[in-house]
Amino acid sequence: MSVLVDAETRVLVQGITGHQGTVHTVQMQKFGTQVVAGATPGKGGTTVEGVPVFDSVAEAVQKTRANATCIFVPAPYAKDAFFEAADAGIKLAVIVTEHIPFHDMLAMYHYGQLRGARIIGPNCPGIASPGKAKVGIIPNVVFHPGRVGVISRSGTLTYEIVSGIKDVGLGQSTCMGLGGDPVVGTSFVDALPYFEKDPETDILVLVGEIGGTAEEEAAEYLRHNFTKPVIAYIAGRSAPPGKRMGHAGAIIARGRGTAQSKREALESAGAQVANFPYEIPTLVKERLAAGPAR
Amino acid sequence: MSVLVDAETRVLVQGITGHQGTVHTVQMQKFGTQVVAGATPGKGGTTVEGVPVFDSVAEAVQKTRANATCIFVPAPYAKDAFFEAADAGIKLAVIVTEHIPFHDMLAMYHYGQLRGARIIGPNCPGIASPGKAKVGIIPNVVFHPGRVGVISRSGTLTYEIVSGIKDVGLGQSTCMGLGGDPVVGTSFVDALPYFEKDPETDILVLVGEIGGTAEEEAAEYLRHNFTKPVIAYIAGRSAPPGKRMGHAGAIIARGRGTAQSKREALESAGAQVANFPYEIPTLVKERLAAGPAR
Amino acid sequence: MVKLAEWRGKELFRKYGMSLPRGRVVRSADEAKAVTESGEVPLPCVVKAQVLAGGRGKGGAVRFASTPAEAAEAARAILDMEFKGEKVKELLLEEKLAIGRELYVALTLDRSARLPLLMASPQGGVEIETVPDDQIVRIWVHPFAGLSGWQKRRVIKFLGLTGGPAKTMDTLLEQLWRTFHLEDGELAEINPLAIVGDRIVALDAKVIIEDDASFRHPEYADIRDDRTPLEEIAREEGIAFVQLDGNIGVIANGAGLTMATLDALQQFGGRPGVFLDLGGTDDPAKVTQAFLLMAKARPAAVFLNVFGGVTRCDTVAKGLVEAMKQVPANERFPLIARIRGNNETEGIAILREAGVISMRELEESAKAAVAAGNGGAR
Amino acid sequence: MVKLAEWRGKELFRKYGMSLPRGRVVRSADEAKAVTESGEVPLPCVVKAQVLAGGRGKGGAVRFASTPAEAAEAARAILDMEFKGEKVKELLLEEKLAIGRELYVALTLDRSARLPLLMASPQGGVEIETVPDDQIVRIWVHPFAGLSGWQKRRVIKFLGLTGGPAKTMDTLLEQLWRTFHLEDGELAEINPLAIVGDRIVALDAKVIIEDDASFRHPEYADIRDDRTPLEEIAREEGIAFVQLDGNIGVIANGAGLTMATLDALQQFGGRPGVFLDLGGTDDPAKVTQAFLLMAKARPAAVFLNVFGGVTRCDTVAKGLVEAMKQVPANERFPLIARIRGNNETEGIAILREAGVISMRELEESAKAAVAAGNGGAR
Repeated sequence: MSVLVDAETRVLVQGITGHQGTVHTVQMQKFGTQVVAGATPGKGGTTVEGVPVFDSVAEAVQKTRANATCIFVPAPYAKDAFFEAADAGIKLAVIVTEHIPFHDMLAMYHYGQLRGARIIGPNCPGIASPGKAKVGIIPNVVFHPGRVGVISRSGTLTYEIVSGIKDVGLGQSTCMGLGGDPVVGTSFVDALPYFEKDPETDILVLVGEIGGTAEEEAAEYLRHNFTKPVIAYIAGRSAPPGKRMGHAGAIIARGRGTAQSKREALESAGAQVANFPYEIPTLVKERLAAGPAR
Repeated sequence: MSVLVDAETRVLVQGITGHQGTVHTVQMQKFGTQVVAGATPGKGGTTVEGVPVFDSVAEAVQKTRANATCIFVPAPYAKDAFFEAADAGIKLAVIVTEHIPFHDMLAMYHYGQLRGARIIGPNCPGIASPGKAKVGIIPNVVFHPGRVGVISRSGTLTYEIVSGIKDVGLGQSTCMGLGGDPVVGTSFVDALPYFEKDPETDILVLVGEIGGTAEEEAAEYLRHNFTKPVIAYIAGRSAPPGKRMGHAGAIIARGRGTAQSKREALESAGAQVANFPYEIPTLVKERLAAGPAR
Repeated sequence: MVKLAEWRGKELFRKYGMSLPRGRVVRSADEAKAVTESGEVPLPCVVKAQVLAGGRGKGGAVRFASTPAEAAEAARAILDMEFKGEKVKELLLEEKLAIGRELYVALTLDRSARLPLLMASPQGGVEIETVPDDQIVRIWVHPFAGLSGWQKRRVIKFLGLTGGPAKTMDTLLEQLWRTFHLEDGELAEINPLAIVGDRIVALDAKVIIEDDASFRHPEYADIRDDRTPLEEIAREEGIAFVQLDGNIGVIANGAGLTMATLDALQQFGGRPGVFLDLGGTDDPAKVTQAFLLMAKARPAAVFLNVFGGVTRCDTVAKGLVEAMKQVPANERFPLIARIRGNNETEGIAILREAGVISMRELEESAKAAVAAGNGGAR
Repeated sequence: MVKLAEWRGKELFRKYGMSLPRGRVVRSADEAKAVTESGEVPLPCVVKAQVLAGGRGKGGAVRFASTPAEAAEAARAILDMEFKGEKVKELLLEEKLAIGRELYVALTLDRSARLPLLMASPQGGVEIETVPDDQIVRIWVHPFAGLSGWQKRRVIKFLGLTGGPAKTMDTLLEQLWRTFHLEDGELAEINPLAIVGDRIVALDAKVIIEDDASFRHPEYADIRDDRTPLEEIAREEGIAFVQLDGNIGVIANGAGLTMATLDALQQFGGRPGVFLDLGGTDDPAKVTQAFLLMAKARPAAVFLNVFGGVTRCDTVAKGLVEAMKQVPANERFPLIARIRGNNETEGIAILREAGVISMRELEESAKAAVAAGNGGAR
């Protein structure tokens, strides 16, 4: 067992005929993922890297029993691509596309709720479980099978941390990059129960960043519902106070959303918070050596 | 146990200050139902038949822990009333109001799906379980506690049948009137699983009518998933073929939707179909005498 | 059910940007001449009766004209027609287009799916009931998602469209969806939808607006449906009243009980001639009104079958007795009553006092009504 | 983030039917005189600088005029100002209204709830951050349901409105919601919203349109945000580039890694002066472009911190080497590099050949960058 993806995962790539779609199809294949289909309207009947391409997701699902999708289509068409996947019965969608308007994401998220389709992303690196499957773009080189779970709102920073875990001789159970957009399909709070339940995860690394209150909410969840040890890191403590959402945003946040408030929330919930990303692998190793109980 | 309502049901009446709302509040009370609150914007702070009235559903729920609502508000405001109830966390809404545009009902039904709120109706008599609770307008006099379940798309016809069950010395477990509108919140197929699971129901009376294909779908369900005996009746076999939905409607139906097709579907699924409504009580009695197995 | 005449349906489509033939509604031969002479409607043109029934082409209610004089002549001929019982009052004159293929497209409600259903077929211009199932594509549209790109692509592929027509079709489908969704459509059907070069043009329009949504559509208040005069009066008084072919009048409450009553009458050899659904009224005046309306339909006998739930039996009995006093002698009819339920005893007593016997059993009373109907003369 | 000037925000509100003061945008004192003389803007009037920063009233960027001459005078005075670093180019002249109460209302996104959030307060006309929490009502609007009646009633009750103003508010809230929902709003704020008799009038408008939705809004293509000239160039070239107060340049890839790098520099006493996020590029030309842009910002030293994932290390190294050749002598800077990940070995080799040493540890390299920054002169 792992989190959300496993050896039964059969990946469809929406936008497979684009540059990114093709490049990452190869990488997912090299990871050992079953990439069973691609979908690009008008390109049905062709193949990309040995993967059959269909005009529609419905056809791809019918012919290949795809059960997860990785979406690379450009932002203006991403909503439509997700609706197509959800309507075709796909229950897991990793959306790599960046710059999707959040109004579109609101519709996508809530439509996904209706259809029972989980979104990871958008603008995210995706999810990978070494030795099983990868849906997304996390570089293969950073992985080694193991028992450390990782959830993160960052991209590259996550790669570096995951890679560091491998460098200290450990490995990962599942790594999930949620994306840092204003509206994400899967938040920390949504992801945590999977890691709590996953028997292959012994310890969790949580990588947050400033903005929003997702880390504060994660801390609440950790406090009450999570039994495994957690090592956390928050990027952005030197950034000037974000005014992205203007005055109205300030009333939503009411003092939360800073690196400081996130750090305090996580620490008070029992997580160990690193000062620098490069400290994380060592902290994980030490914590594991100290025994399983939190 | 009964179906959807029981002694724990705490009813809110939306539109309690209107004539119908007030009349049926009294009837529900006489039935033994806990009518805990009413809601009418602008009438907060008053009482109707001893029931406190609130300006908003949220306030009513907060102050009285109402967990079901009976909606009497006029059609143009019914959608809004249901959204208010669903947003306030109410999970069961009986909508008595008639003439709600089906486009509104589409939005209501799917919003209910999102919020986990079940709608019975609209334009329906509601649901009642003798000795426990009634949400709706089915006349109290027709009931007697017992073990016959009833689901129906009709109103008055149902009262007559339910009354007849009492007249032959039997009683009802739960009676649910679904309404005959083009879009209903709860269809036969939605309702059947509750009766299958209900240990207080020994036999089911199903009252259908021409139009739509709800009875044909119910027959499919009965065939595969229902173990209790069923006595059915279909009203409207003398009606001229309905052209309500025009040509496009005809292609949806493709020969289904007539009294004949419904009757055949139900019979082939093992239900006994009465020729006249007045035969039903006797058929029920005979069937019960024949033993529990279907 | 507000059925819109072709030109009204097309106006609605135009509101949402749909491409349509150039045309004009006229109400006389002179007008037909004028609009073709002025070039407002280009020649050659089509002259079409604006009636709700189908089969206009075969029935001579659609004609062609190449000159203003021919247009006037065609208009005169059609305006003189009574088409399937409907007097032709309006004509639509439209440019005649060089049609390539003819398609079918429609949006309606799928009750079972609880979703709007988009249907399309490459076989347009014929009755859609005659088209094989595999020649019709079906797309269920979620109201929260709207018509998605993939759904439009699927329709376009099914219809075999590419290039210019494919693009136009994408737009048209969106317009059709918006018409249906935003205008409370019960049906929005285009048959035929014609390919004219790169354009796609709605040659006909069948739009039905949901009656229950009429509070949002005062613009259709002037539309009289295909109701009889008595049905029209009933509608204005808020009574469900339908005329059929037989001679027995039926008064019941609730659609299900009304249908069950009609079923029983027919079973025992009777022919229901008019039925009237009292619904859930508890106002005796409304019952009186309904009875007087029924009298106007001149039934051979009337069968009253009421179960008192929301409606109380004594309310119905009082209204009925009052009505019987008001019915003129020449409109009187034998009355068979069956009232049960709430305040049954009081109701029966009131009727008995007025000389009407209420029977308890449906079979017995239905048979009595059939006998009365057969015995009575119209 | 497309921040709309007050008058643009108000135009958007007007599109959705909102009631607004009569007004006119002018760009000169003469124009101000003309529009008040002609009565297009009734007197007395308000003359307001169309700048994005807040605090215009206190800062003298809002003035009143009772005659055309005064309007011209006020216009001249404000057009001469530079308000919080922004040159005033446009003025909004509006009728001065007899204001009753001042309210606050805004729609924005609640990221946690993943729902639009409507906020309103009876305490308008002040900075909303200073208003106590219990004086603000919060309503989460589901995009599939829209703004429901109960939600509007709740806001209206909270604001203490009744009668005419309550009715007007109901309409206004719907208009505000439609503006936010249909125009890709990130923020739609009215502060103050004034009660003027039975009317409710938006005296100010703060509307932010989501940048990511700009493909749907070509109408805002001309809007330059409050970016520095270099930031503007970066934007045009599609590079995330932000100028800060310090002197160390940072080039990294990905927002998280960029932030972690800035954090490390600050931790070790450095002051980041500009940062540039390469994102997920794998085009060496784009890397070159980014470096040349960084050179233009004249940093005392540059810290390159890249993890090769989607971006390959050799791509970055090649682009960097090419850029170093092109940087003019007077724009050169000390470079501290840390590249890891995909094709790390090749990348390090390319850099070494060009004389740049890549360090492995973040701590060590950050400290080196801080030292170089402190040592180097601007």
